[in-house]
Amino acid sequence: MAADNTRGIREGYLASEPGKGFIASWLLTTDHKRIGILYLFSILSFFLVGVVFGLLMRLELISRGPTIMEAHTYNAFFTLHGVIMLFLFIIPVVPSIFGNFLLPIMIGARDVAFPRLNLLSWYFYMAGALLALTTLIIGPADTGWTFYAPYSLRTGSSVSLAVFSVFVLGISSILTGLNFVVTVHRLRAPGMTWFRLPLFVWSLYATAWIQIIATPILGVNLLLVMAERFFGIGVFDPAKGGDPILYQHLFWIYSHPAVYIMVLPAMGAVSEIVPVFARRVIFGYKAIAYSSIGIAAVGSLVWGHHMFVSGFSYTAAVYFSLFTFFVAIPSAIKVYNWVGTLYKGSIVMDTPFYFVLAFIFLFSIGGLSGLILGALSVNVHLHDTYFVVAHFHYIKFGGAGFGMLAALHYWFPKISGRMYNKRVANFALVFLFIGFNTLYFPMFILGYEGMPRRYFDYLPQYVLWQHVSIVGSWILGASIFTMIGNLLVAAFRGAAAPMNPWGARTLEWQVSSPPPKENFETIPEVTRGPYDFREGA
Amino acid sequence: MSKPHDISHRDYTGAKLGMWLFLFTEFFLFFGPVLLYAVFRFRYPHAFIDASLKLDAGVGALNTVILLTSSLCMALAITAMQRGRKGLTLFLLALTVTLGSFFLVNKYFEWGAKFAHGLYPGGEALAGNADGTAIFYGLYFFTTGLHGLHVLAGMAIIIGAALMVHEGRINSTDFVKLENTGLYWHLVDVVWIFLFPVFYLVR
Amino acid sequence: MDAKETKERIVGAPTLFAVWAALLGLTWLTVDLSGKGMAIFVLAAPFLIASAKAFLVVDYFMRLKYEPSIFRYIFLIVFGTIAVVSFLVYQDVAYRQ
Amino acid sequence: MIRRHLPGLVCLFFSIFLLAQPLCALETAPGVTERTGERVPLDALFTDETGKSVALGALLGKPAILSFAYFSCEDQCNTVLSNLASSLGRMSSAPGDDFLVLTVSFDDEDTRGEAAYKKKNYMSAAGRPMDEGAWKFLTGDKTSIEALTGAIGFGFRKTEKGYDHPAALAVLSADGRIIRYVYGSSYLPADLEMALMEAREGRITASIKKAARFCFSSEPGGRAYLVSVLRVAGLSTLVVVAGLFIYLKGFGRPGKKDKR
Repeated sequence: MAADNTRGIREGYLASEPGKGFIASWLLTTDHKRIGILYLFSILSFFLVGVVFGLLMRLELISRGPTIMEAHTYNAFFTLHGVIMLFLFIIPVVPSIFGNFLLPIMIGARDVAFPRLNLLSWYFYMAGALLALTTLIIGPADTGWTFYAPYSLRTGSSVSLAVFSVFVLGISSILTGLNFVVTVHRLRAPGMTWFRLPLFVWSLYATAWIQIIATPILGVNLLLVMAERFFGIGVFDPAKGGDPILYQHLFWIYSHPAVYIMVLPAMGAVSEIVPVFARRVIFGYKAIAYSSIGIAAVGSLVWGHHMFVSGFSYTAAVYFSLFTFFVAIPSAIKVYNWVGTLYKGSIVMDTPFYFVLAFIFLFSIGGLSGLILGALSVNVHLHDTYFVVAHFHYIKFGGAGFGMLAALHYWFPKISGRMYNKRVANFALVFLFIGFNTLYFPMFILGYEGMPRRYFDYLPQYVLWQHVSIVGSWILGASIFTMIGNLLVAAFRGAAAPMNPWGARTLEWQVSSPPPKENFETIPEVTRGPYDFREGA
Repeated sequence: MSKPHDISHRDYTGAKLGMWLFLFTEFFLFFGPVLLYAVFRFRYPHAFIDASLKLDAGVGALNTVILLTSSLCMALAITAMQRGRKGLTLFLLALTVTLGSFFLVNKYFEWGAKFAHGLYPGGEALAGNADGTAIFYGLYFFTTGLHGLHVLAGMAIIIGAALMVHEGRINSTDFVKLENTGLYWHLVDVVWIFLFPVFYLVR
Repeated sequence: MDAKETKERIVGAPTLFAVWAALLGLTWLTVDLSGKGMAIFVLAAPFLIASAKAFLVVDYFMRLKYEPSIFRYIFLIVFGTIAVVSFLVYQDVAYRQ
Repeated sequence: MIRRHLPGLVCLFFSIFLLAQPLCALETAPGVTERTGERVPLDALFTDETGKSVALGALLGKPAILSFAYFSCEDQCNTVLSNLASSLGRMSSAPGDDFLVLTVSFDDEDTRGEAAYKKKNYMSAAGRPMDEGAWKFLTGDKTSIEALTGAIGFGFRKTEKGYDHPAALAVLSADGRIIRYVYGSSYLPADLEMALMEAREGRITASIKKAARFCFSSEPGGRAYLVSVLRVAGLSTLVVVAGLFIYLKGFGRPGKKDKR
């Protein structure tokens, strides 16, 4: 292949597009790589805003009683922390940044199927994000991120605007998913058969399907809430014979699969990194590929287990328990296949791989605590305690968040054309890991002792673990800022990265770093699988 | 720079696949209220039947015929475009839009009659009602309103497509935009095909 | 590959008119039948007729009949999902009473 | 033309959402309309389980947890009361000494006899010694019930089979102001403890809004079946996980096959 690392960074896609100014060449671009960068910067900015909200919420608990904010401010903060972290960060992060940047290159295409639609979905994302932040200024919603009826119908705060912003974000998500499905179906390079697709592409493909199928249901549900607030159509209002539990159905039909929208792409990135650093073909390629589809399919049918406590029929609960049991199988398959790959691989230790190890460790704790929650919460009151908070932070931050950070450190040299300082990155990871566990592990203990979640105050007996957790939040915050600072410095001043620093075999590493404008001089002919590490392959 | 796998504007199948996927998200959008309708009809059978009897099935049937005919015009317009008959295409598109506006005018009078009787969410005839009648009308207005917005959007898109036909940007060799416009309009029709029995006929 | 696909099949006007006539006939039938017959029939008949009409529109007006088979599979996925989701919600609603 | 005005139109469209406020604020709906900071009617008369008629103001004097129920309720009210009882049993501050618990029936046909029966049951369910005065079960006539439920913002509605009503507690200060609400049908002792602490300090705070929890009179009782299904599913998952682990460890040896 003609591309090599002597092609400077200035000649790649990062150079200004001819005939456009600097700003226009970014804001009006249809290049999937540039759109990926737009997402990278916007999503990481919102992530930092969410982190700051989280740190402030922790800081409030440094002493008992109102310290830096009142109860209703705290309520508004956790709603915003939830909305930002879920809808602005963890749902779009991997598909929108890495999916946009890498999916076309990985399948050997010059761009996604609908480049202009792709730019439009970034604009929808930004519009939704700014609307969500506007609610902060005009009086934040205090319903929590679930907007449960009937509170969300009656409360005077800016629920309509918050709901509308989530609706707009949903449109963005649908358009991205639609684009990816068509791209994978239509634009694979010659020889790129379905079973030669990198596993990351498989996971994005499965995710895209969930986005297409589940998001419209959330959309119409939010439209119904707005219609309810403006016109009082009555479907969720018990005063008019409506049923608020139906809101929960429609909400969780989307929001449970959304958990898989968050986790699947991160798992895909991990499936990409593991074989590269184990230097062997991934164990059970087809099993992982099918398990992505399996998670997407079965995961769409288990929404009911969020509603066991809200007074719904137990006949339905039996079905949902059954499906919940089934969905554990494909997830377990993935973990065992990663471990199977590492087993007897010749492992190369390097920064992205450390992130993957942290991911597997934290995600396992998250999963196990979920089982504990299911099996024990009947006897011990764990519902609505800090235990739940710890559990979903281990799943979402420890799982999806660390998966995303692994992806960021793995593909950074390809995206920017420069290499970051690995020592600083490793150092930040170690402290992130320590800070994470110091922050969230005490929450398991607090939850077990009965500390209710979502409250700005606590009883004297919880002081110790609250303080440990707050110290953890400072370590976590400092290491996140160090990590992102390290990458920012590298993006502008780092040493030029070689074409293929990790020795990977997928297509994106066969083009220069950063990739040229249309990805490939000639569309490659694919003749082997994505994880073929045999010599001379 | 035209290579086999270039991002081709001629990937008709890709463009239509994208459009179909979009249409499916629209199906899901309407699936929500129809699901709620099914649930509440199960819960309040008598109120729903009584409320449904107050709707004029004749007007609903007339609107069905109007939309079906406009769909026919749209399909004929694509056939005409494929055969290169630009004038006929424009005429058929104009007819489609006109029929669409007839549908809306009809709907306007139908809604107006309900408003006159206080049968709307928050209206005096439904105030304090909790036996399911208010829900029926709530769903009726929500769903037909959402559908009406789609009719409006569809008409705007058809007018846009007609302008492109006029300018020659849609022509007998490159007409996938017209096909996708047609797909959207037919979706509006298919949704109505289901809404009509749901609200007017299941008694 | 592209050259072949752009040669789209033209659906002739007589076919479209025939489909239209069938649709009008079915509309007449469904209005005429409404409210008649047994309870189960009152529920089932309009939906069966509506499905038949929808398939006519989808197959001929929207030309699904002439598209690659992938389109049909996607169609099945969507309606399968709708069926399963309805079933599960029904499991809650029906047994709550 | 349109393109030039598009930003303006978009802003106009969004401004609708800023201006619009919910139109429906129905007071009689089953649900809680929060009236935090307001005072309950201290002169409202109720009958306690011994048959004595007392004004609400005379009963208070300490912070209080107020719960509503109707005594012929077969399912959810019992869940609410037995969960409340079990939380009372696990709290570190003592009911009676540090605070009071008031359960008011919102069905004006309930009698003091039923109240006494309920009281006996739930006092023993708490599993800790409490004085007679610690937990009062009150009945009253329509006017006092409506005065109290109206002041709390507790909306309920009579149906053919009973009542539809929300599941929530209100925590009152010693002088009868509403401190905050605790939603749901099960309560964390720490949550009640904190609300009472705020009541002692007279600090009015915001309630935690949780999933809507309603008691519809038509609900079937008993969820024991569901609980066992959940447990079986959880245990089988654990067994399968353990089994897979053992399988991989013992027989997997995946490296040998694929690596040539």
